[in-house]
Amino acid sequence: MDNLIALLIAAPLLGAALLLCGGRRLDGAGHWVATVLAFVSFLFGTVLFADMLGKAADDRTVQQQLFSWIPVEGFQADVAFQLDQLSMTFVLLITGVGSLIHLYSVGYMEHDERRRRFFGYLNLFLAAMLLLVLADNYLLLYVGWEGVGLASYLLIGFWQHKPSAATAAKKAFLVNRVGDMGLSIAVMLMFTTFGTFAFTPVLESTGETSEAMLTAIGLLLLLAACGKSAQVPLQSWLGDAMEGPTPVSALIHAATMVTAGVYLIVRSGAIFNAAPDAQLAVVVVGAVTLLFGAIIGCAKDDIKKALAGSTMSQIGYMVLAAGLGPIGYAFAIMHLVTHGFFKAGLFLGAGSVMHGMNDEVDMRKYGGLRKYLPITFVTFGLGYLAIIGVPPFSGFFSKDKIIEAAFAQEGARAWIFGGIALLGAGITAFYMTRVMLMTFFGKQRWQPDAEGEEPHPHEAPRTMTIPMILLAVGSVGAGAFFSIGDRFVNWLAPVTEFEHPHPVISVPVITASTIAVLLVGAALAYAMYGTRPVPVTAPRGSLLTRAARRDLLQDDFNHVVLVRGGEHLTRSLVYVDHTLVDGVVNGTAAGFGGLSGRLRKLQNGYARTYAVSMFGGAAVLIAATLLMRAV
Amino acid sequence: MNTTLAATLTSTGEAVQFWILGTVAVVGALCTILMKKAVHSALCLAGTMIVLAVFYLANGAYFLGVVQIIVYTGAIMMLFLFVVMLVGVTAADSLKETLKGQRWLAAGCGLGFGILLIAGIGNASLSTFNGLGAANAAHGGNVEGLARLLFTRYVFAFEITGALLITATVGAMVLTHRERTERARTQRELAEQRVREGKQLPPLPAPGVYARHNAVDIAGLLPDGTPSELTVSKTLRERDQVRDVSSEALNDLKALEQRSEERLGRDEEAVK
Amino acid sequence: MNPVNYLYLAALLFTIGAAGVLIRRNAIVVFMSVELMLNACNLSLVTFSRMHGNLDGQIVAFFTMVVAAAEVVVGLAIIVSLFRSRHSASVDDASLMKL
Amino acid sequence: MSFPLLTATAALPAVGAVAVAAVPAARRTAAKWLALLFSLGTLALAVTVLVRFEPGGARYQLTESHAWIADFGVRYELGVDGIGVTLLALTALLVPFVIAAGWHDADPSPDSGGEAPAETKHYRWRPTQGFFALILMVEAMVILSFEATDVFLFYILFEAMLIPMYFLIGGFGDRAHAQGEEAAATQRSYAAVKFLLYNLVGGLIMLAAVIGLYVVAGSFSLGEIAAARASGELEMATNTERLLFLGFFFAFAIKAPLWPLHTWLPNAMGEATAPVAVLITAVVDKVGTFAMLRFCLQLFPEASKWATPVIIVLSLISIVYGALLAVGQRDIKRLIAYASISHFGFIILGIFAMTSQGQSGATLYMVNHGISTAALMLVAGFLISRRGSRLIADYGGVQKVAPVLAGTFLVGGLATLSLPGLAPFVSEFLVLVGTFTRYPAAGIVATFGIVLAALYVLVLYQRTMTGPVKEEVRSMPDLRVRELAVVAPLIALLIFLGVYPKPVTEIVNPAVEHTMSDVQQQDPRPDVEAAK
Repeated sequence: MDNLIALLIAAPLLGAALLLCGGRRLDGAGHWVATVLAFVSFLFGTVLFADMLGKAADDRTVQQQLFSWIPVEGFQADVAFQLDQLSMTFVLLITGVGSLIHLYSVGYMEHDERRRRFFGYLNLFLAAMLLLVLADNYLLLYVGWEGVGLASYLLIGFWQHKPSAATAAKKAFLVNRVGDMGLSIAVMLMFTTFGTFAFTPVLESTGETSEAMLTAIGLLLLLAACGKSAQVPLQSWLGDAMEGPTPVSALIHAATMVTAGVYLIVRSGAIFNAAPDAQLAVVVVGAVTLLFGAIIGCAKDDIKKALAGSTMSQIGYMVLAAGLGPIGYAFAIMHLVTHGFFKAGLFLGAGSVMHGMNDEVDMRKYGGLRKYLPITFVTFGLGYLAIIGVPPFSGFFSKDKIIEAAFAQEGARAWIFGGIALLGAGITAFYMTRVMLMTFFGKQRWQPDAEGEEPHPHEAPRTMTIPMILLAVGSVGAGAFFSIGDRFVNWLAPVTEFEHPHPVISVPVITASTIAVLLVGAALAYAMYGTRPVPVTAPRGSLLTRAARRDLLQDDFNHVVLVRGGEHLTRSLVYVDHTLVDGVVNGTAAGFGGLSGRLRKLQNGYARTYAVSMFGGAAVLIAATLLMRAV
Repeated sequence: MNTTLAATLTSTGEAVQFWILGTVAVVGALCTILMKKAVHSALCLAGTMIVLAVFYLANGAYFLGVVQIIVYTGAIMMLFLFVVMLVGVTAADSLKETLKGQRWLAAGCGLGFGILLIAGIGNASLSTFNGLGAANAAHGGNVEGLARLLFTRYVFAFEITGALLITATVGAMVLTHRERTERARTQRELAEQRVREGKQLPPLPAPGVYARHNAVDIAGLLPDGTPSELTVSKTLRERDQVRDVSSEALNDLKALEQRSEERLGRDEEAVK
Repeated sequence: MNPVNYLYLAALLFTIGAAGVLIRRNAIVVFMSVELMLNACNLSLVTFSRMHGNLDGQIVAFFTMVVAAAEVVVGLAIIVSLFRSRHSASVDDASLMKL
Repeated sequence: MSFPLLTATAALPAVGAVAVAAVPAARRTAAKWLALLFSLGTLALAVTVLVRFEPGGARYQLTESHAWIADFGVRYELGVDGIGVTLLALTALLVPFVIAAGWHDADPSPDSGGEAPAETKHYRWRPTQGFFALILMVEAMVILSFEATDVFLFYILFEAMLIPMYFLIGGFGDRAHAQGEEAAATQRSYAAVKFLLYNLVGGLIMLAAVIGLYVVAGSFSLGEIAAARASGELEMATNTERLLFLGFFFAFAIKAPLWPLHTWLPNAMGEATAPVAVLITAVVDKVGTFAMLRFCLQLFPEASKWATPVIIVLSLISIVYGALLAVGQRDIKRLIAYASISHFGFIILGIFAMTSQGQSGATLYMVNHGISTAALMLVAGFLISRRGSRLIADYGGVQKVAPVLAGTFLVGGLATLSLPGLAPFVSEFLVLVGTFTRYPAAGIVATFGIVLAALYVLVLYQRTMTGPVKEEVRSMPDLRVRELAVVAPLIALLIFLGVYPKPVTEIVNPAVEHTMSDVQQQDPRPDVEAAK
């Protein structure tokens, strides 16, 4: 049974290897190979899950030691896996949603000539992501961590002929690398502190080192999480990442990869528990991103970018929850899973809309699509209800718990973070309603595309609709299923620890105010977009709107400070290298050259002159010999 | 070394011989480097070498003395003379120095060198000498002694010098031999070439005019009395050894015309 | 007289030869000067041979002669071909070996 | 006496060089195959060495020792330790790829498309034979220098390998140049001369140090001197040791190259053909870092420790500076050259961090850098040979027309930026960890290198391979079979060593332990244990 863990990863890895090295022969069947292998992996996952359920709650962790990876004196890195309830949750999410999105992509990418490669990358992503969540040490996790980064890079830049896609891919990888730097330094710190970086020994011996050290490790892990999960200040790549094909956005940039940061924080819970300062930092980052993403989501006209802002914001919720400690870990993961369902569903819906609208992404050119895309409308609508947290859809359960937990703190913190979480819920309702209204309701504002072709909206093929329907089912029922009897919390408790939150105000009040806030948000959006016609070209908007359209000026900041600054730095360094460093070298050479140029004049070509110097030299030698003898 | 053989002085006869012939050798050497004509230098050098041969004999190196005369004076110097002939025996060098400061440098180097050498010899303690009597006698004579050494201890060096001589011979042949790199052209081809190049087609005019000036170094005169370069061989032209008699000839012509005019004038007067 | 005088004579001849090499331009005369120097060396070798009472010096002198013979052959050949191509036997004319 | 395996390994390519040089001018193809055959034979011998080598056995194995210059105590002494045998194997491994990649680089006609037309003319000049003979010559010398345990013998090889390299750079340079062939020739000879002179200066100073060492120690034998030092029989005055150390280190730092002695590398790598550039950075330069490990640390442990802070700073500068300059390059090959400078910074950092992880990592890094740079540079060379330009700006959208080429280029690039799962990651992380345990600040600065590495690799990839297809590259053919056969094994190796580096670390570890005991250093213990 243990060996299944390795097979879980091996199946998609095999697929990736086959498809990427297989050549054109696999063009015809490649996508089915990949999809089947993804499902096989899911199957292994469910088998393992069933096996795990059969064991006692405390005894569910399974370890598998594959081989010794880097054996060096005093340094042991193994390829070893650890499957516990937390990993299991992720495995099911990744392989489940992943398989569905594979299926969806079969339809979505039907006309792309490089489809085989696309599926190769998707399989590669699955393998890397599974490695990330199954690793039993931080270094192996790091491999998966960068592996998903690579897959993300390849998939964002899949349409490489578009310069914007290539740039977005590069940006994603680079920003992630900054975060990875944090992870790698964190691993090094663990090694110097604990002499190991395997989860169990590190997390069990947190008590043996100072709080300052743990805070440092925690902050570095947070940096890593910020990079991968698009949290402020490393969030800028996620919006651009929407250049990738939509299934990619659904799988990687909504449901799975971007939640890796949350996984990392929850997995390292023991470290954060012992480092309150780091925890506070996590909460702050989560809260800021929550608002940041939501505000961006309100301003974007590109349906995918609006959803990306929403993703950022929802992950902000998760990070916020993860920062709250044992009261929040389980809810963070629960929101992560429900978010995985509804956000993947929303993205697939968006993909379906784009599929029908000649790849148009501007919502201002949609409108009134509910009649033409009924299935998409229904599934998207269910996802919408879930994300804004309408009871009894799944988002309600998970988000409400996070808001409760945010209120369960000491002093002013409770009000600040609780308030932000509450406000976020309202903004979520606003921008999601906006998306909904602009896309499916109102008048048809369709425009011919670049080639002058009028869009003919049509429902997507069955390979695309089935995953959407299945995900919609998840978005409807998952929350309730998890929350009844605290199923999810109890399931995770052995791994993550759990304490019941005790909010400063009573739970029903919080729930009621959450519902109230979201109703206000939705109503506001209806007032703005449902009652008035939507202009096809965006109005200039307020200062905040304009800033939000530009990702709250973060890109501009990056551009001015990092890109321009970096360009100036490299250019001046190239100059310095050429003139100064190389100049010294060449100057020395030129000095010798000049000297020999003078000495060269002695070589006048006359043999007799040479003879004179020869005799002179001989004379000097004799004189020297005589002198030496005389002395 | 057997100290009983050591001596400090040579015989008086040898001393006399040394001072006389030594002077000759030095003078010969000086003449070698100071004579304007190479052939004189060669002869002076030969003289110096003969003197040296005598000194070898005096020093007990009988074999070398003979070899010096046969090989050096006899063969090598003759080779020099051959080359001098090839280059031009009459050519005299200018002894004027052309390189700036070369003479002073040479003088300085030479003097310094000589003084240092002599100082070095003077510095060494060489008051006694052994003489070659025992060494020569050991194997029954100088030649036998040399032969024994040459064919035992120095046999490898000896063989290598053999190889060197062969190499030198081949080298000299290679250096002086000019390989014909293309087929010799036939007369027809040469003729065609001349026509193509528009050169003088008929035989060149003969040198000399009139019976009294038919030597090869005298250019033939054109009808107007000027000399024609074509009539003299190229070698002579390049050596500037053409004797120009045109003025003489022109004067003769003028005198002839004068004379005939006088005679004709007289005739005219006679007619009147 | 002490045989050391032969050595002085050899030194003198050698110096004269050296001076000849330095001041004369005619390659043949330069070459003769070199020969003079070689002969001077031979004289000193023979003298040393006598002073030390063994024949090795003479052997070396003998080899010097052989090598000198070889050298003369090649050297003169060079002079001849140089003269053929340049119509001059002056060592100063062959001054192309410079930058 | 047993079979002199080490001598044979070095002698085979040398014999090959002579044999290849002797192939008649018209039979160029035969010369190429002969060269390939000899290099494969050398690889087979190197594998034999690897098999015969026992990781847990004596420090130097397969030793050979013969008197050479008896008057100075110079001996022909060979022996390999774990580090030497690894690098020997790397060299023997890479040269066949270099030869196969440079298959058409020395063809007489500039157009290296397919097989050149049949020879009708009798060439007296034989560039093809010369090219491959020189490559084999370099291989022979490099292999022997990895084996030499006599300082003098090593010095001679260290210098002698410059000569064939000089001709390889100057005589067979890259024909691609913006200002035409003539400008290329000027640049090329400049680069070759700079390479030669720069390295000769280093060699000269090393020679002084070698002589000084002999004066002090009375021997050239590494084993003898090291043993004498370890047992305390040979005392060196502090200043003497430091001066000697600096003399050796200076030469190695030029060869390696370490900032600020690096400027010859971009020129040399830029102007040489891609295979030769690989030979420079992946094979010849490794002698420098190898020598630091073997000679500097072993002969002058105290001075090494004394110089460590400065060297650490210099290597950090190399890492960051090389990477930043790589970002600023417009020429593909110079970019890779600056990336190599950054990587050499990591290697030197690992060596002088004086921890087991650092030194194992550095050794592993030498191997991995060799393979990854070879992969990247050779693909870049294939790319350049297609378009005839080295400027990044002249490319665009290549992945659309030549997807396999672009894919292999990307893998090479990802290896260069140390993506986990590929071999360089393992070594880079080991170096970082090894440095971090002793010098945390240095470890953190070095970590910036990995972000910058991502920047220059991805910028390069983006500008050349993605975007709209440029008109000039539209008819660019994808990788040919020969080219794929060169690149595919390298990539397979990168993946294998990234997932399972144990075969190499097993060989390297004992050697590193020896070196650590030479410098009398122990790994810092984890805080948690130290507290107990």
